[in-house]
Amino acid sequence: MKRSIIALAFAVLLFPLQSMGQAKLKVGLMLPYSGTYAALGDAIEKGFRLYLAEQGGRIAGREVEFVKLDDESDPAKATDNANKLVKRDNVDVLVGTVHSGVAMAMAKVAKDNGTLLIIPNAGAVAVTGPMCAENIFRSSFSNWQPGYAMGEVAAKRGAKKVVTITWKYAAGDESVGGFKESFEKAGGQVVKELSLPFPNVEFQPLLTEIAAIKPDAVYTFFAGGGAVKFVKDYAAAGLKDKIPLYGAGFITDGTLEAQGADAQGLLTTLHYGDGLDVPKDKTFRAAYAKAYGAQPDVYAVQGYDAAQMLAIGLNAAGGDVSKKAEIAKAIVAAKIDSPRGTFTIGANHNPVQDMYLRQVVGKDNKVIGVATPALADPGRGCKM
Amino acid sequence: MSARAIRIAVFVAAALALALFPLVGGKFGVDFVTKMMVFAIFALSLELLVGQAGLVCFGQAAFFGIAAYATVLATPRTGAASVWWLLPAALGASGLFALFMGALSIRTRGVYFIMVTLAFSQMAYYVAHDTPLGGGTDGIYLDYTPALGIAGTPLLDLGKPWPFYYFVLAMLVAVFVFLGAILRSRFGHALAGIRVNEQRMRAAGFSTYPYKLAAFVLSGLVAGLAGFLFAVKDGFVNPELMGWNVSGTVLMMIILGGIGHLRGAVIGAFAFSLLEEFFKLDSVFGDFAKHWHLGVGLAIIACVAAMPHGIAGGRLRRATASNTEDAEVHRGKP
Amino acid sequence: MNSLALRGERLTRKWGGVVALDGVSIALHRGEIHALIGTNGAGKSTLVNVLSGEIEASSGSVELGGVDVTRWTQPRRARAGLGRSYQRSTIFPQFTVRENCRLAAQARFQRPWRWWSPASADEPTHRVSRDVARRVGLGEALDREAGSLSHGEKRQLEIAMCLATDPQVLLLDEPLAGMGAEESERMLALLAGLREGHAILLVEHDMDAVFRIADRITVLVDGAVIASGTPRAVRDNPGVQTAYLGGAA
Amino acid sequence: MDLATFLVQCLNALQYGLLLFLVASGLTLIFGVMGVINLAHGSFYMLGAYMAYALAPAFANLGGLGFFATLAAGVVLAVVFGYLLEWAFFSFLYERDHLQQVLMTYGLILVFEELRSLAMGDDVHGVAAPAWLSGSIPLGTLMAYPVYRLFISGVCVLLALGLYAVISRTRLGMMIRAGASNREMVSSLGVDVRQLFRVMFAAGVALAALAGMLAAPVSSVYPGMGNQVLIICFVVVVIGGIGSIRGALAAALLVGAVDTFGKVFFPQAAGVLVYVLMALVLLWRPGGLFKAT
Repeated sequence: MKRSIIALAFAVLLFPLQSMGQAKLKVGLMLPYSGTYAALGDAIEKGFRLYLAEQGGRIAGREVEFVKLDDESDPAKATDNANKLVKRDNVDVLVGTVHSGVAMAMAKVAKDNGTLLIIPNAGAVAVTGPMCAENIFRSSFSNWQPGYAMGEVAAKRGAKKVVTITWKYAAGDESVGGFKESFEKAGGQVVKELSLPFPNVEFQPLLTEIAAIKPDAVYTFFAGGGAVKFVKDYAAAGLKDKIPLYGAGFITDGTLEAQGADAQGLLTTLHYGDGLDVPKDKTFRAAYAKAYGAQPDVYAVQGYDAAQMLAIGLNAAGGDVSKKAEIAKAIVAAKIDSPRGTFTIGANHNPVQDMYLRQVVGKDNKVIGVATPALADPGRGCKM
Repeated sequence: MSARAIRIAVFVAAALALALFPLVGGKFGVDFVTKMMVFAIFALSLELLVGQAGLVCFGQAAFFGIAAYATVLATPRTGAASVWWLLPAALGASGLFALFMGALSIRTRGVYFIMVTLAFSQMAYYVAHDTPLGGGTDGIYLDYTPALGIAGTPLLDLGKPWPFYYFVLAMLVAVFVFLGAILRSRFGHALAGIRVNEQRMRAAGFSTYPYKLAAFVLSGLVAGLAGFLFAVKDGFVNPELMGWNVSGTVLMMIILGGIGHLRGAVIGAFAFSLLEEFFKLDSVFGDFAKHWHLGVGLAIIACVAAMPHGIAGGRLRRATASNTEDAEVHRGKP
Repeated sequence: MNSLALRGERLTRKWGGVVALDGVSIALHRGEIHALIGTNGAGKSTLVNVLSGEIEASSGSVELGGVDVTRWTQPRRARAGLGRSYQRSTIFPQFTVRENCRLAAQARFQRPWRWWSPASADEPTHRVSRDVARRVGLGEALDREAGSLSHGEKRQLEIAMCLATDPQVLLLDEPLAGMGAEESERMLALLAGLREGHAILLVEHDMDAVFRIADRITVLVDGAVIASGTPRAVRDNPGVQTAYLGGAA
Repeated sequence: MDLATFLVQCLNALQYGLLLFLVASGLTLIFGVMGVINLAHGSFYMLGAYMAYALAPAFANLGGLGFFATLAAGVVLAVVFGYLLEWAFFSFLYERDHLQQVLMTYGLILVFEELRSLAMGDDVHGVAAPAWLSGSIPLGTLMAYPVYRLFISGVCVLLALGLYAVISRTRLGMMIRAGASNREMVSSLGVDVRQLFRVMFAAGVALAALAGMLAAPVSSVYPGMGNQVLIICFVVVVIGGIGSIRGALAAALLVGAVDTFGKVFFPQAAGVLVYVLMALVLLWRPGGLFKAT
């Protein structure tokens, strides 16, 4: 027993050390490869690798080596996992992840160790707010952004009284917060904020409540399985054609196949969509389809842009990850040529980007306009 | 050498090995062993309940998480808190919850007890999960590492890996010795009696409920210590710390190490962490490493199936025999 | 001096629709062995369980040393001097004989909060365990593991553990069950020696033994007392003869 | 809240409670009769939902009957699966202590989740309700109640009545009742206990899977869906009393009501209310509302 434990200890602690010693650029991909978000992690990695392939497998002249780690979307293990990449595998860059709680833990580790971190999805406001740091970047969005954009849209479309509904969790609260901020600034009123525990999906009582309140519109933030069910329940409760449903883009992203007819015509806001008139998007989609035999989604774009941001920063620093100030300066100064359209990185290291208004048509989230151009997250509490 | 002398020698050798490890362990190694030691303390708390008192608690994560949250929430926004009052505060929180949870769940037995403890820990989970107090689902940061000092003079900087490592090691040794003393004391013997045959203990005149409740609260306190250390180590807490897979994991640890003695909990905590890492090694399992849960699951099933008399031997079975006492009264002689 | 130690009054216990005990009254006196006999299923064990507080009576009352203890829990009754043994051996097999006795004795001097002092260093409980082990004839076996004892020795240990709690009343559930002739003799001698200073309720199947040792006998049939009195009176009771002893007596 | 809204909320509570009952009844039977704590029960619910998703295309050409064909095929598969599972993994667990049962079934959860991931992927899938059930009944100007939810409630009520009839009227039911209060007694009745257990277990799996299949169109199918149901079903079983079908029904309806109205009136505390209810019941009656004695 004891001997086998010691053998295991050697295997676990020493195995990964074998591949050390070259000047390769080590990129630690800490993404969900199992569980609910596995598909998202997969898309992010594919996007990242696509950009790398376009660059001939090198960033700033250095060959790239990946160290992959499944974060299981489990925040309880997140600090350990991030530490493993930083301290055991000595990665030069951390890339990850999808789950906000895990990303929060990663940000803490990155901040403590000074490791460069690029977040390719998780929208936790705190990461580019109070937790912001010179070496922490995001290639996706903050939860606040799509909500804020939709608040303006809802007000413009004449809604006065709105009910919001979301899971009682940080991402939902932040999204609703963004919506409320712009909507009430434009003179509207959020008459009731409904919520239910994450990831509970028994929406029926809340839908009954909505029907009783009779608001002008409903704003919602759900994702994944909850998004599918909410849209279906909303239609089944007979509300779809009577009270417009507005949502942050995730309610119809990657879920349209499951939602079917019930999602048709829904309006959502996000920084990406289908039918964008952006040349870069067309080449990106073609390349992605050729490489992987599937259409890319917003997560693939975020992975792709994470790689781009890394390249911009490292090129400016001559491939030296320790020159954090130069990396940050270059990334903040850059105009990033993304499939979502050109965007920049704000002072708090969150993208400043156009938020698109999209409508569900068939199996597409068709872009029908820009809801808010060049929207920047306020980065409240960020001191850099 | 007597068996007792050998046990003490092994204990001292293990503690020494752990004390010397940072010299060779490297940054990650120190981190990893720190984590395993925290979990060893956590596993010891459950061993006290499951192995010594015969109470199969499936909600141990609640104490761990509550203390971790209390550590973060009690730290002032403006600066570091002193360990001298932060640790008691964290332990107080987990101990109080253990008192509440134990008072209710010890009224039940067997399968019921397992389910009730699980449900109560889920309740704690949902409180952290659904209220903005602790940052909701995203969790919350510990902004300042607690300060350990005497009369204003700092003793150890717990924010640095090495000092923290030794702090955790000292705690582990202290808990081990403390629990060892408890088990040898009259209280420990009474617990053992209750585990083996509660009915007989009642017939002898032991009110078993307060004994079990005391064990439950004590276990909650020790788990709380582990939670406090975890919060300080990571500087970040999240509701998932109270999730039921954390309870399941720690249960797995003590079983892997062997139930019925304290060293089993420590060995199990180390072995389980290593095993988990092993199943995740890309270099061994390649692409299949991402389905490492399957490996763990099959290992567990094989483990149960391969040991017909139970990993715990007959001890726990007898512990639950008293649960069917009522039924036997029916059956025996109506 | 009033020698009444334990009294059960009109005790009834129902399981759903089944009446296990039907208004049973019984009185145990110090210095007497009171045997309880009856066929299987007559309610003997239920009566012992109700008296000791292990199960609640549906109705009726229990008095211990003149105090109404009907609402008391079993541990409380035990601490007040009501000891019992079980039909099946309920010793702690991994413990030594000494530990078994010590654990029972500990019920008297609990003080569980003294966590720093090892149980093995506790003098009062040690003294008690040595005494009771010697008294039941296990003085030589103090450090043997209880699981390794012979059947008869286990039953003796069972009695020793009862004694360790310093009871005034002993409820003994079939202490002779499964014993060989020689072992039975030893146990009967032991029980006879315990008569002094204790009130003993002896549930037993072995009729020869019962009629030899008992001062008083109560006969249960279908949960009710059909006869109670001296061995002679019970033996001569026609109801008992037909219901229980058959033509044998 | 006006009366109409209140009534609709009651309907919501009823429907949710009935669905919970379906899952919890299997769980309580397996607990009560076989004395096995089965953490993997939620996995059977998930299995059912995924079967509804995977089998539907096979019966699509049957039109309106296709839905029932899917249900029937799913139940048959679930019974076979449960029977084999009992034989392979559970038959030797009865003699083991609870700790080992917890372990084994915890291991099974991990295995089931990974197998699901390997076989079906990690995507969220929707399952269409049959066309003739997919409408809504308009109530007042804005409200409408989905027909499919009424259908679920109807099926659950029928099943509950069926279960009640089986348990109170048949020989099998008598054995189940006897087993729940006293396991050893059943074997003394001259029953082949192994066979009884195997049938019971298969029935429990089928009930959970059926619940999963029925729920699939309203809940969609997604990874980890089983574990969520499992814990709430534990609460139901604890409140109702282990082994009691009546208790499971009462407790499920109670939990459904507390959850539904909790969400509306105390959204901040909705997640905790059910557990508070459990704590209160435990205080009052440690053995649950309908302790099987």
